[in-house]
Amino acid sequence: MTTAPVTFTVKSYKSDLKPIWCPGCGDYGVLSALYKAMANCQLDPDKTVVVSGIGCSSRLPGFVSSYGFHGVHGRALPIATGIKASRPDLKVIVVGGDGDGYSIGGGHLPHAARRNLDMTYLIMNNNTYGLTKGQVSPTSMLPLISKNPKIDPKRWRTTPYGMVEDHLDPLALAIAADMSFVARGFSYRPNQLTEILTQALQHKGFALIDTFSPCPTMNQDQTDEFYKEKTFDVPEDHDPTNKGAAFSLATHPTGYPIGVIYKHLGKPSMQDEGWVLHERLAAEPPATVEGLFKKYL
Amino acid sequence: MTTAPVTFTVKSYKSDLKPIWCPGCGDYGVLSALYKAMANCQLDPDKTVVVSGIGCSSRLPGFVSSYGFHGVHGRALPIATGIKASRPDLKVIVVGGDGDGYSIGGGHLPHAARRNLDMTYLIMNNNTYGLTKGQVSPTSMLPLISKNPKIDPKRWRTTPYGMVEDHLDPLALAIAADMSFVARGFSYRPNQLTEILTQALQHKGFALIDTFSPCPTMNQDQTDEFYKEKTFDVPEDHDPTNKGAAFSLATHPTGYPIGVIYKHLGKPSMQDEGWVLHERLAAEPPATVEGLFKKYL
Amino acid sequence: MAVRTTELTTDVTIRLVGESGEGTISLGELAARMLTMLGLEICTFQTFPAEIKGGTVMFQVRARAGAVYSEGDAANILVALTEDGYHLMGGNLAEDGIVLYDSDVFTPTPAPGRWDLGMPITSMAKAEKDALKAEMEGEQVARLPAPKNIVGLGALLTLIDAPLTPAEQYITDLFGRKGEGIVRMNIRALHSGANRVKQEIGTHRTPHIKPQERTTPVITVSGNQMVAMGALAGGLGFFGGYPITPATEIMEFLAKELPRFGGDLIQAEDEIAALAMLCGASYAGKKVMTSTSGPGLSLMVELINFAGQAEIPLVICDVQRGGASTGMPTKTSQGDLNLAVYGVHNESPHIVFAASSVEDCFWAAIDALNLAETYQCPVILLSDQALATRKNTLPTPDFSAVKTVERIKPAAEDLGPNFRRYLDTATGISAMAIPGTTGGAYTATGIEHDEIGNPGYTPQLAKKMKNKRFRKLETLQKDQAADFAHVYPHKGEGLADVGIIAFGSTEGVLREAAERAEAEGISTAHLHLRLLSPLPLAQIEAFVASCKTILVPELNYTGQLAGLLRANVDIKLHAYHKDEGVPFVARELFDQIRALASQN
Amino acid sequence: MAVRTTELTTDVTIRLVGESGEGTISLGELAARMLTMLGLEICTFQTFPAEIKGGTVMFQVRARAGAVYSEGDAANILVALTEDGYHLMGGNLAEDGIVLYDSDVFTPTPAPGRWDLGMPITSMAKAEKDALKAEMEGEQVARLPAPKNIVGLGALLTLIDAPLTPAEQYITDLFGRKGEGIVRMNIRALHSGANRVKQEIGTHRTPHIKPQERTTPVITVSGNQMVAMGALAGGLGFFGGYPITPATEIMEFLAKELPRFGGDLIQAEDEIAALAMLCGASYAGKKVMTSTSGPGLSLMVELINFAGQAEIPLVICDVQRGGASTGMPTKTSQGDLNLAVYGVHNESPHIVFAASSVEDCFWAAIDALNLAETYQCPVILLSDQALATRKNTLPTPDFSAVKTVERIKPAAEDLGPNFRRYLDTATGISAMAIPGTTGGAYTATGIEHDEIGNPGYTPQLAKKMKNKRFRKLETLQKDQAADFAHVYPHKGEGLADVGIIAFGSTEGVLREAAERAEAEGISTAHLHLRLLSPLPLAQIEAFVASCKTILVPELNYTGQLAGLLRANVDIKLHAYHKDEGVPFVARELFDQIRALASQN
Ligand SMILES: Cc1ncc(C[n+]2csc(CCOP(=O)(O)OP(=O)(O)O)c2C)c(N)n1
Ligand SMILES: Cc1ncc(C[n+]2csc(CCOP(=O)(O)OP(=O)(O)O)c2C)c(N)n1
Ligand code: SF4
Ligand code: SF4
Ligand SMILES: [Mg+2]
Ligand SMILES: [Mg+2]
Repeated sequence: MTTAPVTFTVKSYKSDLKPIWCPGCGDYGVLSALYKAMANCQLDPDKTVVVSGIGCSSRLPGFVSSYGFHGVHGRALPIATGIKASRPDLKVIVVGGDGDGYSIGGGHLPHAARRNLDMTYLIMNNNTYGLTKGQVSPTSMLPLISKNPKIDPKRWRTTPYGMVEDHLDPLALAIAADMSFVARGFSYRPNQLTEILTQALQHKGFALIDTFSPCPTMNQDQTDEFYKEKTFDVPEDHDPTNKGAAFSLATHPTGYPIGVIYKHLGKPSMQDEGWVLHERLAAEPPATVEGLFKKYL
Repeated sequence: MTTAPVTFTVKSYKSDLKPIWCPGCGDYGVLSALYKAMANCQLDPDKTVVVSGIGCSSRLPGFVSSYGFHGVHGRALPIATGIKASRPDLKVIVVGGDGDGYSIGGGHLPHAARRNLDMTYLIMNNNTYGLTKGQVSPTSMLPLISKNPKIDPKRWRTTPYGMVEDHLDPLALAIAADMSFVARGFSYRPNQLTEILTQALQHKGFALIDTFSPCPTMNQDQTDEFYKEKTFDVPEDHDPTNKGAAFSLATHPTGYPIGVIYKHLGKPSMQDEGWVLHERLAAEPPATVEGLFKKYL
Repeated sequence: MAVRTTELTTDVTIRLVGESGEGTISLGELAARMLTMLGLEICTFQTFPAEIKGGTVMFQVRARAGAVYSEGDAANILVALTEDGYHLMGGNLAEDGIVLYDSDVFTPTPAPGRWDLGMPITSMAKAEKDALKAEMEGEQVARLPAPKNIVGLGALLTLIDAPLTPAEQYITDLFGRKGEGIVRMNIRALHSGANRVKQEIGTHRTPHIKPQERTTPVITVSGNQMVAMGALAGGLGFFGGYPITPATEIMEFLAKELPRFGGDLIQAEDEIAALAMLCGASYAGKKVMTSTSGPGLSLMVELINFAGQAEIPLVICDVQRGGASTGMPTKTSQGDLNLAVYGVHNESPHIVFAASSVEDCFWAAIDALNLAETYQCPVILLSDQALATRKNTLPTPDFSAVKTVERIKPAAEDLGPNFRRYLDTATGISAMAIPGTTGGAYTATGIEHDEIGNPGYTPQLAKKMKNKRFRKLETLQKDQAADFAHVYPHKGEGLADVGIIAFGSTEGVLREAAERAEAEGISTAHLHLRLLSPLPLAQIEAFVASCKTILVPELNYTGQLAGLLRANVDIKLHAYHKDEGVPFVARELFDQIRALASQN
Repeated sequence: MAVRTTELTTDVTIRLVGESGEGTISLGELAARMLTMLGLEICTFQTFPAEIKGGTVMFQVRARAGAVYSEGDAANILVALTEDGYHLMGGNLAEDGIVLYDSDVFTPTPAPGRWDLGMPITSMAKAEKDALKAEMEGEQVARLPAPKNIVGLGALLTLIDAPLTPAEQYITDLFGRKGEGIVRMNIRALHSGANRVKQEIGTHRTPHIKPQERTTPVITVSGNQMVAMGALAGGLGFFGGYPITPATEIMEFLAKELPRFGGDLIQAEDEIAALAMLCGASYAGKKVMTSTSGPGLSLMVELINFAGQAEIPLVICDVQRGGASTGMPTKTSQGDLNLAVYGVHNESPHIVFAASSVEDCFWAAIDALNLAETYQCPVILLSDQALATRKNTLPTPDFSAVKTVERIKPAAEDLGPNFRRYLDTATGISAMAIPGTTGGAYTATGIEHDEIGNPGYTPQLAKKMKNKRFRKLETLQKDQAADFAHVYPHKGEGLADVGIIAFGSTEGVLREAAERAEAEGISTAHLHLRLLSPLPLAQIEAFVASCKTILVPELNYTGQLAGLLRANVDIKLHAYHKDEGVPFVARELFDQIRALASQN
């Protein structure tokens, strides 16, 4: 953690807009952990941009007093990429839901991993579509242990006869895409979440934090009790830099690990390369359009 | 392999349209392996649909005398999903390029895995955008061993100062998405490719075959020699049903395995569930719209 | 007790405002149900907050003894459960309107002419709940919400002098399986609301509609439900969709019902995938549909164009919502017309159709599926938030009138190795082989192609095949356009003083405005377009020729229908358009008609 | 040897056809280069097959002593290297045209008036290569392609009676670093082609343009190159894109050059991501651009609308191509106008602009970036395949005329916790804080919002904020529209016989047709629109009033500009449109003008 003098407190990050989430929504816990992690890192709100897509969780930027960008459904990552790639001096935090990030926006994830820009992507995973009132999401889960949908399939509003699609595993996908920091949080463990977010904000490269954030209004299956029961702490001896071990942990057959799962330290970042390039080119005589035209004489 | 009487031969699958690929293009080898695998499986051309996106490789459906669907860039998978989900009696083969399948269309992959419909997805991976004349693709590779782009970065037409993004690893992503059959082929090993494709066509569930298919016109780095040198056969003792082992093999640090990497046998398919549902509902009295309206009286 | 004056009326509008999730909508729905049981025809309207929880909701129900065209305008009775709601949606009351407010929550500033009837609804409901708690202990009772909506219902019914018996019966049915205690509490709540009104009523004038005798039973349905049921009646075989307000209900309805009809439904990973699935399933021989709203329609543009070029039948029901981009997802608008008509790069043929009423949603869905099959191209069916959530009492549709079109299959002699899927015919329409058909194999493609489907780029081929595809729209204009341009002629001789051309959900409110104009001596004709692209040009021209002046009212910012008409027809017109998230009311349209007529 | 007749001309059109990848294009480019070195002005046109390899390519170069408006029409000389090419693109020759064909490959059927000059180009080239092989052994020589293009060049230059010395010099420079032997082989090939023509020429009439003296140096550039250079001159800071024919070249050019100017470029995973990146980078304070073609523009629709609603400046250069969907990717069209203008759900303001010539591509890119900054909204800049690949000789632009607009930053006193990013001003334009600005923090959003940016959905707010956003377009119409509607007035008094309204790449060929009409006594005015949305209404109305009749020619199927004009202006017009993948030729436009004039 940073040891710089404390200029910003949690209060520095609270905006005037009051969150409009339902009572009991997990996103409240995530928001307050985020405030704390930002304070821990002493992020300057005027140099921070919080980017989101569309969904209950994606309303978050409005509740932070930094710069914010509330985009369209599923495009938070490429928007953030444009910000960070062109303004490396800014701190960029991306937030959103599981539908936003893993369904409509899922195609952008591996490419964010490839670019490995310094960004923190915090997914509030409630295993459903909250804002549109309870449809199945790619992470909507069957009761753990049996993944066979024949056994007590969950009946979502678009799957009244039970789910017929397997759920996807964001952590395994993130590791396979070689994201350089992969973690899972849980909004009902605020201190741990704060700690994970603090680490992620300090990580150099792209960090994904899939966070269980219960939706009591639309998802009565994956309640806070469910998560409390099914999650476990990442074991002390887990080596997050071991990709194989990380993959096994992420695909644990009987529970969901909470903590930092995978780290690829020193993974090259598009940004490093970009800057090296800018430095290299800065040494050349300044380019002008007049000069360019000479080639076409 | 099937032991049914031979009705269809390789000739049964050749259409009148002559392939328009460059001399030496790897896609010729893929096409002829596909013809052979189709004959091995005695697929009825009138009950088979070959679906593609846009790219050099995506011109393939026109060269097969079955039903074909040449869609738009990146959408071959959901198109095929519509065909197979609504007409399970048809054999559906999906083909295309690395740009088509892993870049613009990459978001559809995990969801195809979740649905696990009986389909074969054959990607002709030439590590570049062939049709648009040689831009970087998500699988464009740096010289193996060092993934650090600082070392001899490949200069594509859109990366004249060298690549600044890591390449992605389709096999690892496929395993993480839990596709039920994951393999890699190489167009310069036609017999092996035919064998892999035959297995894939016979697999129950969704099968991905990433196939190295050199593009001598646009990619002079990943030539047939390059692949010949860097690829190795999947070891005899590899157990494709072991997910961890499959993941390690897929992420092998010094070479590219060719063969069947991962199998999730018995993974439930949306289709099974769908049919169970149809059977179940078929037992109920036939539904009519008149009947439906009674609810709203 | 003083004697009340019930004003016998044929038309009453009740508006309810409150906090989302606090029973306002359920009170509205109950009231609507009761009015229907009294033999009245109803039309409802609701707006939701786009907030997840909280925010003001509004539910309006209008009841008439006879056909009801719109959700009404100035409310006769406003039920205000929150102060915010009262301020936000409490305007526009009838001159002698009644405000029934929850006096536990706030007190409105009195206004002349209006009767403000305060009632401590919250405490009255709580009292009933406490009474039940006293009777029967337990978790179940403690967690029950206090029956505010039932107290309100009792009060409302009494205000309009309606009997309570049907409500008692309904409550018994509704809560029956929750136990006798709960039924008892609710019936007591009903009477407590009713009695309170009886006490307060004094000499106040209140509206009263005479219950009607129904000869045929009616259904009470919304636009979204009717689209879904029309799709089933039209032979839907596959639905792929992605949730989006206010269209999700269509998908949710069909998720349940379509499998019972042998069809399949997939919730796709996004709208692009949804439309791609439709392309695949349609190619494979199914009738296909998706439902979406503006942002989703935007994402579908590339594949709409593909389907036009590759000649693949499909239907997209676009339930328009308010605002550009994410805008105002729970509000209404007719703003997607331009995108529906012009939203393809270069040009491939497709059809734009609009449903004009809740009843028409059923027929429009059938027509859309039939048009897609007949002309082998995408059909965009426009609905909107107001229409989608509007509930009307209606007679059950006449099923004998349902006609479905089946896919044109190739003749046996045309099949074979050189089957010409894209044969250049006189109508532009060519037979489409379904996979599985021996000798019908062809490759569907979005590349320019010859009759067989093989790629080709000569100017000659480009011209020939584009003519072929667009000729289908000419065939449509010739063969069917007249059926899709509904004219309400003016009464009397000669030219109409004012001719109205419009589309979509404004039909009812325009009928109302037009009838009022007729009643005031302004002869008013009305052309309501169901087919918007290609336009029924001959019908429009004939209509224009029959009117002195033309008014084009629509719910969007720039006047999209007006522009479309001007681009295609030699026409002078007066455009009236606005886009503020709410429907037109009859009065403002009547004002427009009157103003125009006075300029003649 | 008989005596040749060289016909002194000021205008020659040479067309080359052959198999893709066999040197046809390089021969054309060499010929164009030589003509430029002779002081002539040139304009080129090429069409590619959409096949990967193989298929017919065509390269046409027109040279004039003086400004050249279009790539020409009937060719004076056709160089045919393949029979397929000859049949596909060999039509439309000048009456006394010359066909120079490779007699190793085929022999055309003679046609009256035409001189068919057969030359065994393949064997002549092979002979030169063999000669070199005999001189110097080795792999390197064996793998060399035979210099067919240089043999052809020698022949061509001799046909038009041009000196060989510049070509010799050029060959020496070009092949110098490949070694002396290769230079020798090519120079011999040049002379072998030249000598063969000299032998055959007899008394045939051949065209000859007198070399011109150049006072200022010219550049030879294509439309795509000029867009890219204009973007750099306009201050581009970030480019995100995805490859697509025929726009890729802009991205490839900028991938190389933009970093030298301190900017960044990312090849995105698709067009949606590309535009999303632009939104982010623009919000972060950069001037941003992407380039695409129809299918990519289609995918961008949702985010164009978002940027209009959230008021984010950005530029999309849409290089239009032939056909709907994948269509005819290597052919030209002006078919995306409708999508550019109308392609958003509901309505948010954006600007559509079109470049009219290779030279204008430079200025249009600058204008587009400036308009985006000034009005804080998306600008779609239309180009097309013909314009993008067209090469013109041009003077170097006058850099002192380049003006760039910078982002409007908030005044210090407006910053603070309640900074009103979306302040409702008289012009509609409000200051935009860039992240990093203390007290400027706000949330950009596509939801309807108040001046601060907080969500809100009341009808009042919706109206106010929509008015604010659209008011910017009114400001543009008032302040700048006149600059973007270029009028070429007719010569003489009174009304023009024919007025032409058009946009985009047809400007040159229309100038040519109009001048021809003027020459034949038909007075012709021409309004060329660079700004297409919002339309410069006042300017169009004034122009229409100055003409007897209006012709609207465009390269699309339904007449999109004609529709746009009719939707917005009270106008009677004659639409002339077709969409077959190829540009207009001057003759057909002249015919249209003449036909219209004769109806006056
Ligand atoms: C293109 C598009 N499609 C659909 C929607 C409708 N929509 C809004 S939020 C949402 C999903 C919400 O789920 P999630 O991302 O998990 O967020 P949550 O509400 O659960 O936090 C959808 C489908 C939209 N706004 N835009
Ligand atoms: C929406 C869209 N964007 C871009 C293109 C242009 N395009 C055609 S093929 C292609 C990529 C080709 O690469 P790949 O998929 O790897 O196929 P290959 O040609 O290498 O076989 C691109 C970008 C397009 N047709 N549509
Ligand atoms: S619907 Fe669910 S996710 Fe949305 S605010 Fe309510 S509890 Fe939270
Ligand atoms: S460009 Fe490459 S991928 Fe395309 S046909 Fe040629 S060799 Fe094959
Ligand atoms: Mg969610
Ligand atoms: Mg490729």
